[in-house]
Amino acid sequence: MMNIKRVISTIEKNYIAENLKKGERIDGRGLWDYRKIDISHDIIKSAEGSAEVKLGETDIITGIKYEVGEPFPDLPDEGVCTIMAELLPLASPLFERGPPDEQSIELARVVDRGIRHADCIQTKKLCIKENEAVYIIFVDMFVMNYAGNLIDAGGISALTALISSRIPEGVMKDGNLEWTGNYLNGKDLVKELPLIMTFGKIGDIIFLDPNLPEELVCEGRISISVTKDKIVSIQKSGVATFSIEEIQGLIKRSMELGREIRNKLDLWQYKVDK
Amino acid sequence: MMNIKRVISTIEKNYIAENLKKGERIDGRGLWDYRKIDISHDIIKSAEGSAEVKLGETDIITGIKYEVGEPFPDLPDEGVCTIMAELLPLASPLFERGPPDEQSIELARVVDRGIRHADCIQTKKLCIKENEAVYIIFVDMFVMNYAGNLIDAGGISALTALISSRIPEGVMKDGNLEWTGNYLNGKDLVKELPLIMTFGKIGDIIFLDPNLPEELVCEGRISISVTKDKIVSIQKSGVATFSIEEIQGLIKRSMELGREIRNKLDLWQYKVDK
Amino acid sequence: MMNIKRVISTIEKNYIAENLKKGERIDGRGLWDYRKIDISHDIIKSAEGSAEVKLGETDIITGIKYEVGEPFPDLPDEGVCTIMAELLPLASPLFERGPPDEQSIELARVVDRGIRHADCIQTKKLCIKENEAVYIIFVDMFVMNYAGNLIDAGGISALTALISSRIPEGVMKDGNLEWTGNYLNGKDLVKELPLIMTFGKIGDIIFLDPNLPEELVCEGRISISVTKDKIVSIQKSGVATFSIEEIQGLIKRSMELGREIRNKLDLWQYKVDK
Amino acid sequence: MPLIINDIYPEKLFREDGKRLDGREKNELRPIKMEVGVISNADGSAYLEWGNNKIYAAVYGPREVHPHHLAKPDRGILRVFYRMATFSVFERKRPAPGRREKEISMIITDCLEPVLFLELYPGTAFEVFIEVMDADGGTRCASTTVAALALADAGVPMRSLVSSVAVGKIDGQLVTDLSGIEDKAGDADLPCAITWFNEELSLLQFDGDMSIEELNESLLNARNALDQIHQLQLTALKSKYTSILEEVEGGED
Amino acid sequence: MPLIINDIYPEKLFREDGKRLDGREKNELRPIKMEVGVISNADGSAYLEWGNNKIYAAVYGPREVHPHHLAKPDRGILRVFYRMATFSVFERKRPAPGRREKEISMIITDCLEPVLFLELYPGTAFEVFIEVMDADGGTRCASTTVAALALADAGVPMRSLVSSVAVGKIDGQLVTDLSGIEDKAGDADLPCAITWFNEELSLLQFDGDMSIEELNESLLNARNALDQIHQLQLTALKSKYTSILEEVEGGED
Amino acid sequence: MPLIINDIYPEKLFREDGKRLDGREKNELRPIKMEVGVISNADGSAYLEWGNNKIYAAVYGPREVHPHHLAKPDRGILRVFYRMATFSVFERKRPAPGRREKEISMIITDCLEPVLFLELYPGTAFEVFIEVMDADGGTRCASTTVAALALADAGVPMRSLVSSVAVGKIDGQLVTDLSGIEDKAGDADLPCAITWFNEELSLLQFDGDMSIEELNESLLNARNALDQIHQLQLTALKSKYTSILEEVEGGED
Repeated sequence: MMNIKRVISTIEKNYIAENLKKGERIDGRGLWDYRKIDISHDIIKSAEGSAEVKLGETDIITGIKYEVGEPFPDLPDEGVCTIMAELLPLASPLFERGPPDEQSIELARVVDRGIRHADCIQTKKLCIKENEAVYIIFVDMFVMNYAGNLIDAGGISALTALISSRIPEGVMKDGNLEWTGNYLNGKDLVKELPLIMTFGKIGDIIFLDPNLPEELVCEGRISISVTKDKIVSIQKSGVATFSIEEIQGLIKRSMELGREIRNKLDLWQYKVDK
Repeated sequence: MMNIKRVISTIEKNYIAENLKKGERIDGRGLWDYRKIDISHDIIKSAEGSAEVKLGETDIITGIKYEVGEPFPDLPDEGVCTIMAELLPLASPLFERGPPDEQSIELARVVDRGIRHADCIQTKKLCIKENEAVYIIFVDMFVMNYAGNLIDAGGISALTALISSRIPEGVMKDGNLEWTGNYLNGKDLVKELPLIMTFGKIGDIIFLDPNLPEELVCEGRISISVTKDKIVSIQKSGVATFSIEEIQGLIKRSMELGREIRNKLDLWQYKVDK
Repeated sequence: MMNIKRVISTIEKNYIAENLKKGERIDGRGLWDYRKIDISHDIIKSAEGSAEVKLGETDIITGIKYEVGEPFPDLPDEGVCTIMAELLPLASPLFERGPPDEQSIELARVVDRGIRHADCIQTKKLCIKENEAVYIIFVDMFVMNYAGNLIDAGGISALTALISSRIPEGVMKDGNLEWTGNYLNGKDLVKELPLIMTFGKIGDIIFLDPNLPEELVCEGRISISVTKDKIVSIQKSGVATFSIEEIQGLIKRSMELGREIRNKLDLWQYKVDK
Repeated sequence: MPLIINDIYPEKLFREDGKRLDGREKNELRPIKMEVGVISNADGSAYLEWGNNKIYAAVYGPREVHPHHLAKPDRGILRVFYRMATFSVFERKRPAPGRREKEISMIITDCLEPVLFLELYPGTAFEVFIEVMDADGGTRCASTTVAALALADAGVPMRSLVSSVAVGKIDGQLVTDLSGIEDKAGDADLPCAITWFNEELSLLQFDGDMSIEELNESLLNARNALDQIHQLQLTALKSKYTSILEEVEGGED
Repeated sequence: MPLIINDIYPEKLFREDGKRLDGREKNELRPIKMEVGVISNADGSAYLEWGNNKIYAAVYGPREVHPHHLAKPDRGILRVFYRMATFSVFERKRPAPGRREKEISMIITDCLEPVLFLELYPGTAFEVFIEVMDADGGTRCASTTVAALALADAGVPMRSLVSSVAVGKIDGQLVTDLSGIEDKAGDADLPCAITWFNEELSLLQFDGDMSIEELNESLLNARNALDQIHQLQLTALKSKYTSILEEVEGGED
Repeated sequence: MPLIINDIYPEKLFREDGKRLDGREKNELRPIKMEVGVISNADGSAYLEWGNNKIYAAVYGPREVHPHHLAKPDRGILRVFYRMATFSVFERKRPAPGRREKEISMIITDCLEPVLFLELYPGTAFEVFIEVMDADGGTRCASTTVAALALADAGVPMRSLVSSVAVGKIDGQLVTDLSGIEDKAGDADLPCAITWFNEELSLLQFDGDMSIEELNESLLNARNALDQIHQLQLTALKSKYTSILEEVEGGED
C-alpha cells in the first residue's frame, strides 16, 4: 500500500500546520466550517434508492439494493441493513485496486455504527414474515473522487439514498413471496437521522471537515455521530491523542453543529412517492 | 505473468512474418490449412464422457462430469452446462500455476459461446423434474501440451467428450431421486455441432490455425464459430484490427471450411451405446 | 516462507550432529527420552473442552467446540470430528502470518490420522438423529510456543481436550433440536487413546522427541501412532530415508514407549463430570 | 429506480407501430450525453450517459507499474479495469470483480491499445478505470467509447479516437444499439469498435445466430452508428476546450 | 466451559441487591491477573486474565519488514495483529481473520504508537501478536493493556505505558468494565485507552446512546479505572524484575 | 466411464475363489504401462497407466524460481505439484488445489529429493508437474513412480530411480497394490517408496490398524513389489533409447 502520508512534502506539511495553528486553513475556511455540500438523489435507475453527495471535491455515490432472505434466528422479526464502501481507484491516485482495505472498512464501519445506534433503520418494518422472510438492504457507497473526509460525506450519502429509496412490498402467501404492487419508501424505512462530524487534530489544533491535504498531515481524527439529542457513536483514528477536556468540548460542539446542519440539509426533502 | 511475446526473438519473428507475407508458413502449410487432427474418445474411466484431441502437437483432454441440482428459477425445465479450461503448467513453460488466467478464461468462454448459441446442448433433455432437479454438466478441458490454437482443439475436444458421454437417467419419485438403470447418451444431449475456426493476423496476412510460433508473433486472432448454416459466435482478440471487408471474407470462408471439416471429422462416430 | 534450516549455523549443526552421533543430546537427554510433559485441562471457559500441553518449552493449547449439522450421506448415524492446527506467529520467529502452511497442515493431519484409525472418537455417540442431526466436533490446536516436536505435544493436547470435554445432549423432537439438560463427556466421546511418537534422524542416528535445534538440523522425522496393541498410523517426513530394518525397530520401540507413557500420563484423570 | 419487480422478458420487442419498445426506429441510437474532465483527481476522465447507462472513466498515467514485474522495458502497458457498481444491475452484483468484468477489461484493452503510442513510454503504465454506475445494455461498447474520451482528456497521444456500438438482431430484425432488454431477449448481439486512424474494427464479438447476409448488413449498420458516436465524442472534447477558452478569455477581461 | 446452551440475554443486568450479575459494584473492575515473559521465543511477552478473558501478547522486533514495501526509510513501523482463537467465543469463530479482527488490530496500533520512538528504528518493524484464547467482553481494551506490557517486557523504549478499559451504560446506569453479557445486552459501550506520558486518550470509541452529561461522567469513570489498571501493569513488570533479582542474588549465594 | 451410480462399498473384498475382486492374487500388481517423452514441451515427461490410474508427469528445469524468495543460494530446489483432474474421480473434484493435493505434493517432494544432486544447481528449481487424469487408488505411489521416470527422461542426474507402491490389509489379509475400492473399504494402507541407491524407504505412510507382525510382513511384500516396478521403469527408459537408436540407425540407411 502506498504511504499516503508521503504524498505531501515536509515543507507543505509545515506550511499547512503553521497556518492551522494560527486558525487559518489553506482553503480559507474557519476551523469549524464545512465545505460546500451538494446533494442529488434518485440518480441510478437500477437501484432502489440512490444519492450523490459532494463535500467540496469529495464525491460519493450510494445506491440501495435489496434481497429477501431469512432473518437471523435471534431477531426473527427484523430485517437487515448492511453497509459497504468501495474506494474506487478511479477516485484518487492514493487508492489501489483489490479487496477492501483498512480505509474502506473504516468508512463503512463508522457510517454503519452511526446508523445502527441511532434507531435510524426501522428493521421491524423490513420484516415480511416473522422467522421466514425479511428484507436485506444493501447500502453500497462508491467513492468517485477523494478530497478528504469521506466519512461525513458517506454518512449523508447513505442517509439520502435510504430516504430516497422505494422498495416493493412483499407478503408471504402459503409459503410463497408475493408482491402487493405497493412500495415501502424512505419514510417507512428511516426514523432518526444520525449525522457524523469528523474533526482533524494537528498539534493542539482541532478543526472540522479535513480536506485532503489536511487529512494527510493531521495526526488523527475523531468522528462523532449524533442524533437530535444524543451522541450515538464516536471513533478516534490515527495516532493523535485527545485530552478528556478536548473530548468533552467536541461532544458539545458536535451536538450544536448537528442541529445546524440537520436543518440546513433538510434530508427528508429527498423522499420519493410510494 | 511471463510475457509470452518475448519468447520468440525479433529475428525469428521477422523470419516468420516475412515468410507469412509470401504466403509461406514455417511448417509448410498453406494459409488456409489445419494441422493434423487426431481424436480419441472414452479414455477416462472415471468420467461420464471424455476425449483427447491433438491438433498438431497441441493436446487437450476433456472430461464430462455431472451433478444433480436445482434449475435456475427463470429456466425451470432446463439443465445447465458449464465449461472450464485449465492450462496445465505441465503443458508448457509458458503456463503458470495459479487461478485461471485470461488465456484459460478466454478458451473456456469462446468454446462455451459457440456451444451456447448453436442449439448444441439439449438443455431440456437435462431436466429431471421441472423446478426441482436438473443435470448440471461439467465440461472440463485440460491442456496437456500447448503448441498453438487451443480454441479450435478445445472446441472439438469438448464436442467429442459430450458426444461420447453416457449419463445415468434419473427420475424423481416422491421427492427422491431414483436411477432408472438406463442412460442418456450423446445423441440425447447434443444436437448441433458448432465448429470454431481461428485465424491469425500479422500485417495484412490472415491465416488459419496458428501454431505456437505464429500465435506468439501474430498481432491478433479471430475465432468464428459456425453450424451447418449459421454463424453463431465471433471473438476477436489481440491488438490487430480488421477491416469490414476482411471480416466479411472470413465469415464466408469459415462457413466453407466448417462444412469441409464437419464431414471429415464425422464426430457422431464417437457416440457410445446407452 | 523463511527457510528454517538456515536459522542454525553450519557450526552449530555440526556440533549437534557430532554429539548425536555419540548418542549425546544438547539438552542432556538420552536418545529415547521425552522432555518433561506438563498438562493442564479445562482452562478455556468458552470452549466445550480444553487443554494446554507443554513438552519442554513447546506449548500447545487445544480447545473443543461443536456445532450440530447434517451427517454425511454415506455415514448417516455418525458425527464428525475435524482437527485444525494454527502455528501462531506469536509462538516463534519461524512462524508467519497467513493461511495454513505445510507445517500446520502436517500437524493437523498426523494428529487426525492417529485419532481416525485408532477407534478413538465414538462417532456413533455423536449422532443425535440418524440422517438428520449429528455433532460436528472441532478440535483446534493453537501453538503458543514452538520448541520442536509439535506433533507429539499436539496429539496429547488434542486427546486431553477431548477427554476433558462436556457437550450438551440434544434430542430431535418433531424436527426441532431440544437440549435435555444433560451432557456428554469425554467418557462418552473417546475410547482408544492413540499416542504419537516422533523420531528424528540425522546420518545413522535416530532419536525420540526432537527439540527445536534437533528438528532444524535433522534430515527427516518419522511419527508413529500406536494404541495399546496396534500401530495405527505412520508418517515419514523430510528427506531422510529409513531402511526396512530401522522401521521395524522403531515400530517395536514405539509400542514399548507407548505403553510406558500411557501409564505415566494417565489421561483419563482429565475427564470432567457430566 | 426499478419499477418492475420481476426481470421477465417481454413476448415481443417491437410495438404495434413497428417501433422498438423504447420508441426507437431500427437503426436509431439511444440518447447519448458525454462530458470530459469530471473527476478532478484523475489525469483524464469522462462521463457518459447512454440510454440508462451511466459510466465514468478515469485515466492515470504514465505511471509506475504495480506489480513491477508487469512492466515492460521497451514499451508502456495499457491496463483497463472495467467494473460494475453493485447497484448498477437488477440483482445486486457481488462486490468482488467477476470473470465477466475481467474478460471485458481485456477486450477493451485490446481494443484501445492500437491507437496508443505505448513504445514512447517504456516501463510505465496507463491505467484506465471504468465504473459502470447504472447499466442498461451495451456497457462494453459504452465503456470503450468513454474510455477513449478519458484518454484524450488526459492528453495521451493517440492515433485517433475509438468509437464503439453494438448492433444485433431482435425478433428476427436487424437493429442498432441494443438496449438491456433487447440484449437479453434478442436473437443476436454484435458489439464492435472502430479505430478511426485506419477505419478498422478493433473490437468484434458476436453471439447469437445470423446468416452470412445478416452479418454483412449488420456490419454496415454498425459503421453508420459509429460515425454518429464519433461526432458526439469530438463535440464533448471541443466543448471542454471551448469552456477553457472562455475561462481564459474571461480572465483577460 | 459454557454452562448455558443458548446465548440468550437476561432481562435485567442488575440483581435485586443492586449489584451487577457477576456481583460487582457499578464501578468495580473484574479480577485482573497479569504476567510478563510468558513466551520464551518472543522478544517480549505478557499474559492477561481479566474476568474470563485470557489473552497472550508477544512482541518481535525491531526486525525486517515483510513484505518489504511496507518498510519506511525514515522510521520503524508498528504492526499489531489481534486474533481470536476459534474456541474463545460461544459460537466457534472461523479460523481466517475477519474484518473485526483487522479493525481492532488497526485501532490498537494507533493507540500504542504514540508511546513508541519509532523514528529510532528506520526500516524495521515491531510486530505485536495478540491472541485472545478466551473472550468475555472488553477484549480490545484488555488486548491493548497486555500488548503495552509485552512491549515493555521486550525492552522497547516507551514514553509511558498504555492502559485501557471500557466503561458504558447498562439498564440506564453508568458502569465500569463491561463484561461480555453487559457488552451485548447493555445500552452503550465506551472503550478507551490512556497514554500516561501525556495523560490523553489514544483510543476512544463509543457505541450506543448517551446524553452529553452521561458521556462526560463516563469519561471520568474511565479515568479512575485506568489508574487502577496502570498500577497492576507496573506491579506485573516489577515482579519480573524482582524474580530476576532473586535469581541473581540467589546465584550469588 | 463409471458404470455404477452409487459409490457403495462391497461387503467383501475377496471373491469366493479366494482372488481379489479384480481377479488378482494377494500379492499381484495391477497391469502397469509406462512411457517416457510424452509431452513435447517439457524437459522430461512420462505417462503411466496403473490399473485404471492414468497419470502424466512433466519436468521443467533447472530453471528460475518464481517467486524468487524461494530460491536457495547454495543449492537448487525441487518442487512437485501433484494435481487431480476434476473428472478423475467419482464425484467431480473442485478445480482449485485442495489440502490433500498439497500434502501429497510435499510427500512426493521429500521422497524424490534424496536421489537428486540439488547442490549442483544453486539458485534454480526443478519443477515436476503431476496430473492424475484418471484415478483408481494408489495415485501417490503411481505419481512418485512416474515422476521419477520423468526426471530420468529429463536427463537430470540421479543417484538412482525411485519406485513406489502401496501394500495393505483388506478383509484381514495382507495384500499388495491396493485398488481404489480396496483402499476405501480396506483395513490398512501402507504406501511406500524406495530409493534404489541405498535401498531405503524415502516415503512411508501408514493408516489403518496392524499388529507388529503384520506390519513387518507388509514391508517385505512392498519390497518384492518394488523390485517389479523398478524393472518396468528401466524397461520404459530403455525402450525410448532403443527407439531413438532405431531412428538414428534408420537415418543412416
